[in-house]
Amino acid sequence: MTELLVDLLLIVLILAGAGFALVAAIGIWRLPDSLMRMHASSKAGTLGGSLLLLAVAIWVGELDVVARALAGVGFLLFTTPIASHLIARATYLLGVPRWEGQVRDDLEGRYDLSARVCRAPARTVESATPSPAKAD
Amino acid sequence: MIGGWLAAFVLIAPMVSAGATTLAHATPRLQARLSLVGAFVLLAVSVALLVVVLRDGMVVLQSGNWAAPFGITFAVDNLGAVMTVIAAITGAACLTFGLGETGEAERRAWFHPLSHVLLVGVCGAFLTGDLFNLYVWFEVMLIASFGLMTVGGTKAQIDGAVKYVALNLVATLIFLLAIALIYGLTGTLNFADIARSVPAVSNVGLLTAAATLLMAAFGMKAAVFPLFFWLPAAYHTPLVSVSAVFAGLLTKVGVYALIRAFTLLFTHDPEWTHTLLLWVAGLTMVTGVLGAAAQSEMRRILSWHIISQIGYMVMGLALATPLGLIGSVFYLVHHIIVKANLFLIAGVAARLTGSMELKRIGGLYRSAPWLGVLFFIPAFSLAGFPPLSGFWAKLVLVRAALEIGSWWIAAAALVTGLLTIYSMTKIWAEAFWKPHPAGEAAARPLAEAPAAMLAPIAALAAGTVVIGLFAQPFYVVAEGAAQQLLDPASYIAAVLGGAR
Amino acid sequence: MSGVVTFTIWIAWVMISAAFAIGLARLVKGPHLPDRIVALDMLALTCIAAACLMVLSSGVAAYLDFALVMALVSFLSTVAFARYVEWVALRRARQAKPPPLEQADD
Amino acid sequence: MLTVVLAPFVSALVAPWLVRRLGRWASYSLALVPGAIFVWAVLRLDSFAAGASQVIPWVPGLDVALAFRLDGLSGLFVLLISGIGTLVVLYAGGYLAGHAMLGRFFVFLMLFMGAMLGLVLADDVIALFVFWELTSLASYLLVGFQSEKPEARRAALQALLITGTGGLALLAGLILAALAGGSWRLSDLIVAGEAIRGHGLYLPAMVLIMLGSFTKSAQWPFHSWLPGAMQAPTPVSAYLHSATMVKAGVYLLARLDPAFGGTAAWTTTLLVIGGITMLAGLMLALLETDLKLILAWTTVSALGALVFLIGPATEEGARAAVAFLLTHALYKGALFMAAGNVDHEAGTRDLRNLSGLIRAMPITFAATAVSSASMAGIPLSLGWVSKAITKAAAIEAGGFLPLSVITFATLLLVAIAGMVAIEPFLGQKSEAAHEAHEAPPSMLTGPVALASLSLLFGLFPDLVSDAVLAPAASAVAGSPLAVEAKVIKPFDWTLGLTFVAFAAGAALYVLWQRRAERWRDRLDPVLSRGPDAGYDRALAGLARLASWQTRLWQPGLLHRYTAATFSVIVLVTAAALFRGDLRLAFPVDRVRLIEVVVLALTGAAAIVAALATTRLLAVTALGMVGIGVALIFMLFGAPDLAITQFMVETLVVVLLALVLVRLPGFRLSAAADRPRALHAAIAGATGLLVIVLLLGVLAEPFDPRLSEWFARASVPEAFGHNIVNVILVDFRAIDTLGEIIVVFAAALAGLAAIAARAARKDAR
Amino acid sequence: MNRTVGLFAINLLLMLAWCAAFGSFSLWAMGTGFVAGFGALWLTRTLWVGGEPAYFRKTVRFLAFTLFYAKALLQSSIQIARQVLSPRLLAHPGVIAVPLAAERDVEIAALANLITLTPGTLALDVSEDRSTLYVHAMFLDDPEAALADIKGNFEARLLGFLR
Amino acid sequence: MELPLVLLIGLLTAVATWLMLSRNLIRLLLGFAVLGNAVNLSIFVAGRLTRDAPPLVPLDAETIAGAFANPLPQALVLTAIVIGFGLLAFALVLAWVAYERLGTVRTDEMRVAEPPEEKT
Amino acid sequence: MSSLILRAGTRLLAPMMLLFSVFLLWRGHNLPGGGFIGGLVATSAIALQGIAFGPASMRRTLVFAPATIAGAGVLIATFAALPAALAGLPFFTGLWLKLDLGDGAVLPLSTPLLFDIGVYFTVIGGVCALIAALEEEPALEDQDMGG
Ligand code: NA
Ligand code: NA
Repeated sequence: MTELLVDLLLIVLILAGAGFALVAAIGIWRLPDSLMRMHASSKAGTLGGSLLLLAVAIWVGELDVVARALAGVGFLLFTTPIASHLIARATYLLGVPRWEGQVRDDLEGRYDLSARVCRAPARTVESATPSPAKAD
Repeated sequence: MIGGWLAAFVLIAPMVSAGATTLAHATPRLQARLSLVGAFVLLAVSVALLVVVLRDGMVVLQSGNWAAPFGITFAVDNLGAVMTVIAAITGAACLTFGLGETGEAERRAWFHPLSHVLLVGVCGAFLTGDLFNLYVWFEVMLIASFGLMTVGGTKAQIDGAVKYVALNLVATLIFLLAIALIYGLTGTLNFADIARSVPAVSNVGLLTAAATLLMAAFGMKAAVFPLFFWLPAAYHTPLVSVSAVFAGLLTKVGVYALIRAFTLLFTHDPEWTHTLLLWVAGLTMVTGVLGAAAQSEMRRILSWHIISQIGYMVMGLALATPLGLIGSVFYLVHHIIVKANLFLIAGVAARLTGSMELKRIGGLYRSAPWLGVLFFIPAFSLAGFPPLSGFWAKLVLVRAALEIGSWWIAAAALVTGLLTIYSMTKIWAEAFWKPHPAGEAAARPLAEAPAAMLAPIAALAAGTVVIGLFAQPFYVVAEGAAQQLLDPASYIAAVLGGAR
Repeated sequence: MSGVVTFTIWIAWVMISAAFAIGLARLVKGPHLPDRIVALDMLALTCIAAACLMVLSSGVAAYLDFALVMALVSFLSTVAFARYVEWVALRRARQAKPPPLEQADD
Repeated sequence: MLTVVLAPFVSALVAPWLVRRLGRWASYSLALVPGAIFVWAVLRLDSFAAGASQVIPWVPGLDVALAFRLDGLSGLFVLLISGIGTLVVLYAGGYLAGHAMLGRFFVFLMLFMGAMLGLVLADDVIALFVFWELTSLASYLLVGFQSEKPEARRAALQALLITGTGGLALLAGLILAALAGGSWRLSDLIVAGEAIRGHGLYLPAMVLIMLGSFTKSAQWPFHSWLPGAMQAPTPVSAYLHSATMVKAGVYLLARLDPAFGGTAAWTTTLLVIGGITMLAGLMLALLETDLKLILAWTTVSALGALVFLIGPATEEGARAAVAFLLTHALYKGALFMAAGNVDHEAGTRDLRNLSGLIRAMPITFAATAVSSASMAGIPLSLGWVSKAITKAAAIEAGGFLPLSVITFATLLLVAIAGMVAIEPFLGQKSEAAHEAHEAPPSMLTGPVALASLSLLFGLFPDLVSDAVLAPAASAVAGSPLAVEAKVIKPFDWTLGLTFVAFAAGAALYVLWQRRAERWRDRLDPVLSRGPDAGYDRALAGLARLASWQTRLWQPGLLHRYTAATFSVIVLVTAAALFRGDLRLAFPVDRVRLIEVVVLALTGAAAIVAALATTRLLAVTALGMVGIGVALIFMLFGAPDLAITQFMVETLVVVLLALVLVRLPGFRLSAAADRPRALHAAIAGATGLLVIVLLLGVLAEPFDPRLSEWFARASVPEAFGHNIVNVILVDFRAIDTLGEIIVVFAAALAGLAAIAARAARKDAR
Repeated sequence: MNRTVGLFAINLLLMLAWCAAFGSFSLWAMGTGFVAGFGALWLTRTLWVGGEPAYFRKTVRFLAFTLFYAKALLQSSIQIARQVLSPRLLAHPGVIAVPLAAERDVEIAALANLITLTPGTLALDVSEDRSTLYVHAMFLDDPEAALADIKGNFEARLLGFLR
Repeated sequence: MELPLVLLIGLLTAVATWLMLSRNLIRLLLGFAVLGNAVNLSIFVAGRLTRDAPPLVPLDAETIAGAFANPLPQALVLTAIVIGFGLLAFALVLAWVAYERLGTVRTDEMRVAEPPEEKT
Repeated sequence: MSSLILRAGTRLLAPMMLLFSVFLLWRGHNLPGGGFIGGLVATSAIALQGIAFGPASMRRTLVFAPATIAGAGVLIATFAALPAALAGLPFFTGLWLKLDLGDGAVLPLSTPLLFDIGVYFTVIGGVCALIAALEEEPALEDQDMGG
């Protein structure tokens, strides 16, 4: 019974993990601009990896393996966002064009390349009128 | 046991020197002293090792107490021990010279640690009895030479270094590929064990191909025709003390490896391997010496001569007779001393006259006659003039060739000798005899060169004369080495005798 | 392990393989530096997934260590690339007439 | 004998010191050395016939010994070398008095003397060669003594190269001779003549030895260096070109005559070459106006004559050769020194500017006159005596042709003697003659002594015929010979022929006085294409060949180097594969999906890396290749490797990102990477070769001894469960030690390179 | 905070004691040991001088937060999957500037990480004066709502657990 | 199962050779990296392949039961990887220094040590 | 790079990676890991720090000059081969000291471990030396862009 449950759990985890990895891949293929692709990669990819690590933890069940698998999940959750942030920053710094369907961009023009910093908006968001949506 | 530890200390000494000079990087005087002491300690240890080898026969060190072929064996025969001593001599000479040549900038560019690392690699290559371990020492040597190549930092150096590095990287990987094949065929890496396993390999063509690949790898290191491109592109560019070590030692490690490989490991198809080697030897000699004839800069001339003389060493190996191998060994020993010295002398000459370019210098005959004497000895030794060391080497090789009727290689050797005279006299006539084009005062007296630069030159020249005049003991050692080389069974027994 | 799990793992392999292929395609296609970096980042994540699948399909826990090291270290290459891009961007920015974006990584 | 040979060497070492301490007296003290040797030899005259030897082992391993043997031939040479040597040292002391490099001069001269003594005394093939080469070396330094003059440097090099060429041939020839004769002792070889002549190596050995001898003894067409060598100071010319060095070749031929002589090849070659040299030398002498050059050409001729005489390998030939040898040494030494006196005192050696010196330099004239007479073979001189023996030899050798050659030579010699002895001294005083004085005593001793000997032996040939010439002739012939040297001979038709020749020579001299100039001009274009020009052309050709082949191999383009390297390695390795039956294995059982995917992925990434036109694509693709390889390692049970590979890949990216940003892009250069087809072919062939090699390896059974042992020993003996790590830190720890040294040194090397960037000093 | 760490250490000690008592350091033993230790500490919470320690509250919030976080990650991935797998692009992407209440580096970074891993949003950068976090949102139909979601759902929860 | 891997090695070798023949120093070094991978894989495959059995002795055992991957090539390759890394690291630095000193990464434009008009 | 997020992340990740590297080093003899892998992971940590905070911070972390660390690593590894001499055994023979911590726990100290530690430091020192030097040397046209 336990075994069946474990197997079931495993099957779900494996399929979901691999599935999300695939989704991440399809995402970076299909989505139209770098920033959107990063959504796919960071979220689905991280989840895919994490789920498979959990599957390993459950399947092996030994303390040190579980500990390492959980550590792996922790590492992933910790590092992926940093990576995404840096790529996003790179996108802006380079001026890579965004998808024309973008509705708003508060960051545009906020990078001061000579000082190598990202400025805060001139007005706070609360008081800002959202720029009119360009798409739809 | 004592021999084994001596062999180990041949490796440990330069390693510790490298480490210690690194740690002492912030204290220049201490660093220089450590470096020099290290070089002479290595010399002492290697001489002791040679004495033990000559007295007791081959020294076999099973490192880690793991019996061959499972651990790494250091197997030191006459050849290995002699080469180690010569390496230590060259190292000591060039480091001493370096004290006079290098300034703070070079010292800060890690001249001392890199030099000792180079010696680690060279000595390791001479001692090891393991193919992969040989690769490792080759790499140690190579990476140190990369660094030393750039110490000083002229444009020509950087350019030379690029070519040197690129082509040596190719050689490195070819070597590794050959190791892969040999390991795949024999299942082992220990020289003795490979030698024992080779006859059992049924796929002869493949074995020969692997051996050929190995030959190519070692041949590149040794700068044989037609794989020598890196040498003339680079050897004239670095510091003089560096190029002297390179000139003396590095290619000779390649020759040493060729000798090891084609006396011990691959004697299964001499009709291919040794015939190929013979052709390579002849073409190497001739192309090298012609290359030298086309040059007008001292170190370029000398660099091309390295190539040409590599041909002689390979020739003895290719003849594969006792006399031939004696000739190779003798030539190796003689050439390292002589060629390193010639580079050093070129350095002093350039310092006194302002250039390495023959057209722009002269007048040393009058201003520095003793430098003339010091140049004459290695230069004419290089050309094989009697009774200097090179004569015996050439004599033995020519005789070996004539004895077995290899006429054309003997002819090539002799013609090469003649053209060597041509180049050496070119340097002599231009740098020494000819008045300095900028006037008599442009050639400085010898006293203006630091003693640290002159002492090693004098010592090496003395060595050349001694080998020439009292050749017999050196011949005996070479003969012993050749006998061992031609008796792989003893090597195998010495290494694998205690196999578990 | 039951046959169903084994089959599941096989399916997972197929999916991971597809992910690899697509990731490589994006890597090649670019078109801009960040796209390539994203693709490489994604491929590294897929490798972690593959390593986990290796553990599951072979039973060798040692492969987990590979996944673990990758999870911890792979973002470093992204960081390095991002810094590279930053440098390129800064240099482009200071040019009077910046070259077309396509040549930024040239 | 070792002492005799070593003494000059030792004195060479102390010569500069002596010159510095004793000044002009140095030459006297140095002259003691050859003088003592001369006395030593004279005291041993009795033992010449029997021969005496001494063997000191040198390199026993090679059977090389310092074996010396004093017999008639070597004895004669020792006498000449030491005797003339003594005079020359004294002469040089005067000639070069006050010269800044007198010390160095004596070093070279004594070195030369020692080498020459060693050469003639050596009984060991290799020892002989050693001294032979040393004479070349010493003469190189002597000829180039006035090194600031380009002509001197050229002449020195020419002498060295030509004699060096011969020397190398000689080495081979001597080795072959030793192999053929079964011994490294000359005395053994001479006895083994029959065996040698019958041996297959005879002909090559003979040709090579002759080549050595001809170059050294300035035989046609290798003679051109000798006139050039007149760049040397006169004492050197006197010494090298009269008595000694140039005779080394003759000596060797004479020495080996018993072993090699008697065959048609030997005789014909020597006769032809010797004859051509003899006559050509004389005719060229006629065309010169420089006193020293005239003498040099007559030396060439005399050497030809000697070779000519040795050729037939007859008893008369041997007698004639040694007699002429002595004669020539005496008169030529004197003439050179006398010419030196003229040059030294009158400031020129050009005959056109010299005339009427007799008043100023009577003693020099006397010596010149006597010696010239000996050269021409005028009665009452030693030349007359030897001429008689020579004619006998010519007749014995085959009658008409040799005899007419000799006679023609006599004719020319008479004319030359006139040029040498009459032109400078008689007639109206030239401008140069007004300034001239007689030379100092040190410079007169030599010519006078030698001229006196020419006269003395001419009058009393018995003084030398038994004691010196007979043993020497015996040595040349290989059997005991007597030498009958008579001043007065019964008149026969050959004598008549001689006198006719004398008369014709005198006539030629008179006629030539007027016509010489025109002939010189007319012949100049012809002569300028002679061997001397040939030497220049050969050197130029060598230079062209050298620079052509150097440009071919070493164009300075790295991509050519890499292309050549890969091509050669692939071709040679592929050729080696055909040394046996090639068996390949194609193991493909049970491939897993993921394996295929990873392999395909890695391959695809590699192709992308190769075709990438932007470097970030190349680098990321490369990163993908690295990750793919890591996965492959993992798929086949190598987690340590996979992790290492991945870590290294990551750090490479870190480094690449740091470096690439400072470098220019790909796009500028990618298109220029031609020739693409050739490169693609090389790349494809390399890949294919590796595939074949590996498949071949996989077809062989694998010997798993090592890995099995590692698995067995890892835990119980090395206390580690990770076998790979145990291998790294224990079983093969030395590998790892070397490896970390690589990492360490790579860092230092990188730092050194970065320092080079900062250096920015462009000395070269 | 210090007390929190101290209590956590004590909890770990209790866990080890538990494992030692059972002679097993297996996963189950450790898990049950930690829970049992936590329970024991909670039961004795009144014994601590200076009021009830924050440890228990924080632990509970942490657990809750973890669950929330996992749910969010799952949600976001599913959302992405839907977007990716649907034939038509549904997204209205955009970047909004979020004024930050968080002040310390760690807080800001943690918030950025959280935002990145949760539905539809991706932290891009923080302004140099730390006043603003720029966030890329996939479905920016209503920027104000998105903003409120970030401020209320994530920042508040996170700061609650961290402070 | 070795065949596909060998084919990959061949492909990598070809690609690497192609890159190393380039006149662009950066490509050449990338080629070196790829060739290094190919050669490392060659060593690996020459020691024969075994799936899913790392040479790790179970912590409670003295030796490995059953088939296991050949550990020796792994140790060799590990060494080779690190050495190759060291070489590559240096070479990259050198490429940069060469660019700064010589103004190019094109090897056919690096003509200081061997100038083009070289005649005696 | 002056990214707040990267810097904050690095503050946590770098020590974590360093710790992990020691863990890999320690267990390398029995499980995947060892001096190389450990050293490489540690290097990554320091390299990360170098990118995030600049080379000066990297050097502060290393305390000693990287080349010195590498040299010391080589010396440590070399000296690990020497104690065998005292025991009358050949070069590089491993010596083991199994400290009994009581309760069946054994702390195995050995020359191979010492050797691995030497490897660890050499890798860290060597690679970090290059990275730090490159970080510190701005490209010609970017003199003000370093760090
Ligand atoms: Na080399
Ligand atoms: Na060399």
